[in-house]
Amino acid sequence: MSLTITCPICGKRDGYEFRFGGEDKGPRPDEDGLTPQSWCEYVHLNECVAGRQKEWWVHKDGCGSWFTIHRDSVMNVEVATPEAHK
Amino acid sequence: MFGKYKPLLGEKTQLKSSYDVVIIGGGLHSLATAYFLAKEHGITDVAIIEKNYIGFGGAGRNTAIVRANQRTQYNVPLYKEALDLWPVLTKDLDYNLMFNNCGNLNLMHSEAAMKAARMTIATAQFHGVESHLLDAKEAKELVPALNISEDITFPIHGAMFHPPGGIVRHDAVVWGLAKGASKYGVEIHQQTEATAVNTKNGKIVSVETSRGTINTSKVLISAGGYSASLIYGMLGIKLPISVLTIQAMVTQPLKPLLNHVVSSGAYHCYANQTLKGEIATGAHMDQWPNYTTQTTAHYIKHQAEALSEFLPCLRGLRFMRIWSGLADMTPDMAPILDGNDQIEGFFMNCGWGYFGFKSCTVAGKYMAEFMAKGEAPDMIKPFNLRRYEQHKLMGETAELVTYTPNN
Amino acid sequence: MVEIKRYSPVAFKASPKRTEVRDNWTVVLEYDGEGQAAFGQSNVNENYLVDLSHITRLDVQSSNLDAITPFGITIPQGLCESYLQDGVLINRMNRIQASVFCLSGKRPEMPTESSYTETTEVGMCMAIIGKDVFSITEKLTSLDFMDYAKTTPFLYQAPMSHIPCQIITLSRDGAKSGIIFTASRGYGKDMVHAIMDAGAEFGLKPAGEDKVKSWLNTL
Amino acid sequence: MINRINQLPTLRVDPANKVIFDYKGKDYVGVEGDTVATALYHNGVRIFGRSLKYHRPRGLYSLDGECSNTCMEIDGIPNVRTENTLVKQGMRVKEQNVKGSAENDMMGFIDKLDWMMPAGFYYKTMHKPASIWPIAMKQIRKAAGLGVLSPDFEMPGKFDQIFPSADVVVIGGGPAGMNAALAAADKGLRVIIMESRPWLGGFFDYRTFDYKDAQYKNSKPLYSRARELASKVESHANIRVFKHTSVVGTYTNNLVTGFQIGTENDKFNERYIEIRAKSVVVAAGCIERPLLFENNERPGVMQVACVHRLARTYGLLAGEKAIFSVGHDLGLEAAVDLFDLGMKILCVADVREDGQNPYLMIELAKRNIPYLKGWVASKAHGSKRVNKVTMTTLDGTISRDFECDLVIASAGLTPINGHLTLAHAKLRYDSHTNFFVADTMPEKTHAAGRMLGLEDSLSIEVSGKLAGLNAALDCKLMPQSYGNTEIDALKSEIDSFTAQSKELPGPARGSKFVTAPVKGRKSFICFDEDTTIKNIKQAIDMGFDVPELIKRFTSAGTGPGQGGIPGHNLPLYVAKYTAASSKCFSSSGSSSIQSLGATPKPTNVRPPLVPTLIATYAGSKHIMMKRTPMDEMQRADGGVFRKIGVWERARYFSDDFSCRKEIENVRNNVGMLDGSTLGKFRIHGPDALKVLQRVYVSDMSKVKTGRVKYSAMCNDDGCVIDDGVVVKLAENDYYFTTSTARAGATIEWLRYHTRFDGWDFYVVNLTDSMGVINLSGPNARKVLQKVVSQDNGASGEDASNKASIQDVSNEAFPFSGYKEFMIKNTIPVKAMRLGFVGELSYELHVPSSYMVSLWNIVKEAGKEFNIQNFGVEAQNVLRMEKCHIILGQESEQRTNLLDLGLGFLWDRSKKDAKTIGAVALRQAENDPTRFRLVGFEMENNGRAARDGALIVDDKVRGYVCTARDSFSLNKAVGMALVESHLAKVGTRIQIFEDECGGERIYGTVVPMPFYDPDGKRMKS
Repeated sequence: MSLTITCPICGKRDGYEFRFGGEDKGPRPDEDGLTPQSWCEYVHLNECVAGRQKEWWVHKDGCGSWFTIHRDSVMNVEVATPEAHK
Repeated sequence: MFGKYKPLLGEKTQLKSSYDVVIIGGGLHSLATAYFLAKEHGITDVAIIEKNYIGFGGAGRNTAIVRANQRTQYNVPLYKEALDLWPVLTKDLDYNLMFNNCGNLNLMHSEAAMKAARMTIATAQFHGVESHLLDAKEAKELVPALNISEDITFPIHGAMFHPPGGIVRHDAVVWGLAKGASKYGVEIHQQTEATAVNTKNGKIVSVETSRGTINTSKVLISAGGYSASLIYGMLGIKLPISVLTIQAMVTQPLKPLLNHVVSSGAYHCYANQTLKGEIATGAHMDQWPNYTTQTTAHYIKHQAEALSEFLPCLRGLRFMRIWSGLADMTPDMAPILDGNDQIEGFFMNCGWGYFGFKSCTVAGKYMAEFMAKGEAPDMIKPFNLRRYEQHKLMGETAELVTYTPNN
Repeated sequence: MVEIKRYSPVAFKASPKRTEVRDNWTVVLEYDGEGQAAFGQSNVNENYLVDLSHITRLDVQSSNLDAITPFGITIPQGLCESYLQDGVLINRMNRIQASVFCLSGKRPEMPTESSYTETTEVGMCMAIIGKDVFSITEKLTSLDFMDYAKTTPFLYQAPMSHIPCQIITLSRDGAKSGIIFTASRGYGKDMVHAIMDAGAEFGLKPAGEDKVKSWLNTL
Repeated sequence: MINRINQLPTLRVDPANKVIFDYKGKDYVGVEGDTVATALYHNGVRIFGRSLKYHRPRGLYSLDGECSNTCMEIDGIPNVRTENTLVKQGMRVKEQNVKGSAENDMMGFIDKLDWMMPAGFYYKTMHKPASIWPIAMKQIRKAAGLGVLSPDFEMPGKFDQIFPSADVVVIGGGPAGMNAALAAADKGLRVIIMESRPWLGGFFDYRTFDYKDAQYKNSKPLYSRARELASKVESHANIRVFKHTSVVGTYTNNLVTGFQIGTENDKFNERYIEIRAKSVVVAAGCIERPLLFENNERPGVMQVACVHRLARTYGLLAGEKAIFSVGHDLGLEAAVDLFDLGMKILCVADVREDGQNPYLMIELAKRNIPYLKGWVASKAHGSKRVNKVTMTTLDGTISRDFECDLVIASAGLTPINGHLTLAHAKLRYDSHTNFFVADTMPEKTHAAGRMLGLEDSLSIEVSGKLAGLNAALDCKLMPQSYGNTEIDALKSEIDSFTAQSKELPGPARGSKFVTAPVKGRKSFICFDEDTTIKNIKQAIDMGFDVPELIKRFTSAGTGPGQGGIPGHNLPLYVAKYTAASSKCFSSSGSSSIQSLGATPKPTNVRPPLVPTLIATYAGSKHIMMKRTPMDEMQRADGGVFRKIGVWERARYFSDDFSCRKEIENVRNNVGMLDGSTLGKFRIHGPDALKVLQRVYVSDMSKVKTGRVKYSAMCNDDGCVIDDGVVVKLAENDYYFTTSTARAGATIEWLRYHTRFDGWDFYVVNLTDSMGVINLSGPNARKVLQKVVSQDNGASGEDASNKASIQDVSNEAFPFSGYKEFMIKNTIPVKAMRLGFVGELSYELHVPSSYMVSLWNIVKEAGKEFNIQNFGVEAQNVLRMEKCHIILGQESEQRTNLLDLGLGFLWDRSKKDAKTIGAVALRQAENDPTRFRLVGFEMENNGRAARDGALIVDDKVRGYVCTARDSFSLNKAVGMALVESHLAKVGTRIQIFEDECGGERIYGTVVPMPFYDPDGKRMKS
């Protein structure tokens, strides 16, 4: 495998220029109403999808942008579309 | 001397429509749990459901290194017991697990690391586990191939020497446990995929497989790297797990050169010599979730660069084969052993990261007790899932969590 | 009394032949043995490494970059595009950020708007010029400098010898080929070592600032 | 010594140029172009080594290094494939794994003990009683392994690396590969072609068979066609040729890795090559599938191309009297050609029923070479080398012995599929060719040539051309590349070649022969691991029915040559044997017999495809460390440096690692520390303050101009990840520092935690741009006063905001104050009054290029006070006495802000900021089970406990973070993280150190800080 990631600024680059930033869990929740469970869900829990998922990456050795891509975690390749959850 | 060649796992059987216990995953933890369920608790109506073949996953892809020099008091006794079990199991299973008690040398590359090692060593000694701190010269005397000069990326300051550790032949453990479990009547169904776990009123009722439905009231998912995905997919329970691909490789075989397991956290590298003479070395993880067991060009080069620095004689050797497996990492580098909580009759044993091999027997032993008695034994109580929402990470790693799976 | 001098993070083993003190920097214009001082026909087979760490660099950030014209020059619109005019090289880093290199070597009249931050000291800055530039860089990075989808000058923000850099390809035209790059200042010594090692088989040698000036004139 | 045929046009050696090398201490003579193996063969060496397990004699077999048979030690390097290594003047060559010599190995008797060692025997033996195992293990270790390496071995030679760019990479420089390269290059694309041999030409290179191309009126021999193609390729401007380059890995997204062996003219011995292509053509060709029969690896048994190439490429006739037992036309062709070169050929046995090239049959007949259809070699005789072979009909009913010195054996052909499968191609068994062929190809990857089963020369060339055009199309379809007209033209060209290729012969029918009719006790399916087909049967009988499992259980294919020898035969044999038996335990249920039994399943191939030196993979890696502007000056002052994170830092300034002098100097006088590694940032823009509110626990709206604010950043667990100071430069414009370790990830952290907010802010990392001098000690003010007094007053326009200052008194520049000024009208300084070490202390931030000058100015000003350097360790002790924490030292993963006693930094009122960590802190703040950071001193004037010692009772209750014998306080003090019930001042704590033998030492919890609790020294 050899992951490449398409940075919205720099284009397609070697995956090792990037750092993974987690499954996409949406915006940061408001503090009020967060229970230990819902806090834990946002901070620590993952769906661990074996298949395609939307996730965050930062181009750490490049332009520094944060962005999302869809990636197939079974093949470890970036994919264009989010569908086909296994 | 050897007699006729009998099938190791007994004759094939048909899948029944119900079992007392169904275990999803045919790896080491499942086999060990089934073995102890049968042997210690008399629960023999057990089906192991394996999509591929036994030992296909982490069981056959791991470092084969065993040790009990973990960081916290919750972990050390567990791993100590695991170490003590290898000779016992070799005897009980009548299968040579080939425990090579060569000792582990964990290199330290800074004053800060020496301090961390001191704490780990004190913890080990406090729990009656042998471990010692060596300076660089002593480490070199033990492992003459070490480069203790200053002109490398991470100069060696010293090492943690852990004599009780070593290497166990991982395939032998798979086959030995399978043989042992089958002897008691445990059924191992390979090439059989579990597709769903059904619950009713918060209780387990059945498991769907590619070969039909099985009624049961107790299900254990201990499917290594695949556990988190299965548990979420089948039961909707999310876990604080990131599944990463971890790689290892061997060189061509060589006459004895390394007599210990040598490892270095800073270089993300361990090396030891197998009984066959290969230098087995790993283990790097790409820091993003993966279910691929392919390898990367990046890593084999990285490994060569690292070994060139701290074991420079190995530059004259050739890499022969690189492979990979999955490690289900938790934020605190400690596993999740839980059950009868979210769903009655549902148990899970996962999150071992890259410690799944060295822990398999003891985890199986205590999970069997948990499932037989319905309540977690004290030894594994701290490893419950709720610790994360209670802000009680276990501290098995000192490193701070920033983004998953950066832990 | 301590003499006030500014030091580059980069030092060559070669000895300077001509120098000039500029804004407390001792700028080497030419090194011993670098051959014909001006870049041109006579040294088409040579490859040079030039320290430009003293040239003024600026970071400019704004949600409306179009409205900003460093030294009167428009910032290129396209991401990772560069533009060279009157010795000023402007590189579009992302939607809100650009870097500005004053290649003339003279300290310019500094803009006072808050969107600018001087970054001269943040990085080492060097030029590699000559016909084998890309044979040297291919030993240090996998970047495709000859990518035909790009037109010079263009910006790469990427690692070279494992260190994140800004690399601007100014020319890939045979002997006139050349790049200018910046990397964190602290890596100066090791970076030069890595580049000189990679360039050894191509006779890469240190050169003074004049070499870059004459090279820029050929572009 | 055998004579060389010197006049062949196909030769790749120069017989006129002798090469003298050392073999086992004696001089041997080869010629230029020889491999070590051919040179040794030329000199009469037939037994090259002994096998791993049974110590069977082994010799030349394939000439391509697919097994360990001919691995030797060369110039101290073990396991060198002599078949792939060119002989060089002065080389030192030795045998491996022998006791005595390869010719007379004292361990040879083990071969007779094979009955004791069935498949997997070691799992069932040597553990009863348990005490035997350690002894047995030692013997196993000694016996195992090929080659020897000394722990102090130093690898000679220069290793390099390149990451070239290309549009198309072609793997394989044979006829298909060369055609592919030319086709793509002619379309203007940048092509790299990689060939494992030192020349292009592939399997055309040594063949004199006629090349039949309609475009050429006169047919020409294949070797000259190969050379014609090679010269076109090598002179093409768009093609870069890497010869003597093995491809070792192929990965998704068209990443190809390999290594090249340097020639005399190259600056490297070997170099690592990694290429990210846009499209890949794999034209790797075939190797021969070994023929399985008794003693099938006895020296004197060789594959067809081995003997043929020995003759044609190296001018060496491998034997005098040869028997052929083959399964493909290349075997027949070799027989004809070798006959013409003077080899006596007793007979040619062919396992195929039909499908032979009639032309070759005529040529065989013309030469009166006996042809035995449906016969096969069943046993080679001769204890060390072949002297006789038994030939048998395929049903085993009729046998006949032939005396001979050479058995040329080859069951069929095996496509080299590794390049495809590594890149995720799925293989399926194709019964026509008896090959595993790619069912689904990796993206933008094209296969060509023999590996598709093609045997016809023209078909092979056209398939190459087609693959090259398809690769070109891949490139041109990429965004921004080419216009539609060009793409359409290319597509129609591809169509026409596709049509043309349909007219040509397709894949040839492959021989399905698996094994001679023997029991297989000495029929070796894997040479490296001495695995016989009997072993395979044993494994299957035990229930291991999947080739991959059998591989594990029997070790077949896990040796130095990996799957090269058994890769094809193992699945075929397993399929054949399992189909015949029904003992597969895993195939429960009715559907899986077919999938596990009759259809061969390939085993996994793993990188590297060719064993590759660790030195080669490492290439020319450089250590990249950061140095501060004061690096050299501190070294000159005797600094002892350590690599800490990405930086080289001065940790000590003497070899007294207790740093007593450094510490006392700071406490009593004045010292200077290089703090340049601190992270430094500017954040500005309309939403800058909002960002600070998000990441810092304090209320950052309260930062006052001219003051520094100390605060901390937490992660979502509430654990402290960073601390530093913030300075307000203007409205929504701040300068802030971070810890050294966090500098690299800070901007990323800020952007991550605001990624959904759409805020407008700008951050600049200024870490390297500012050097930092920490000037500390009671005399620090005097030194600073002298430094600033040297100024000649403010000058002109800068005066407004960067004037020089004259007054650094406590009133003018108080604790927590911030000032900007110029030194000597030239050096701009950002100055802060801080007190990390607990003394009067200034942090001077100045542009890095001026740092050396300022360092000298400060030193000169401090001369009269005898100012001294101090290093990171002295700072560590000084700040510990003051109970200032260092993250990672007084904290770990479990430690949150409150545990550290830093709760005062946290502003709970800014919920709207959604401050990172606030929720976790709130939820955990009343948890009594958490650790607390406490100060302690040792009882009875005892020495300090070692860092990392445990706090215990009957359980572990915490640990010592940092403890030292304090020179300032004259007692041993430290900080520890302990369970909260031990945190009360006055609590006695038991300390358990490593190697204490159960002997505990004791301390008492005391108030913090230990030193200057009121902060008078720091603040006045």
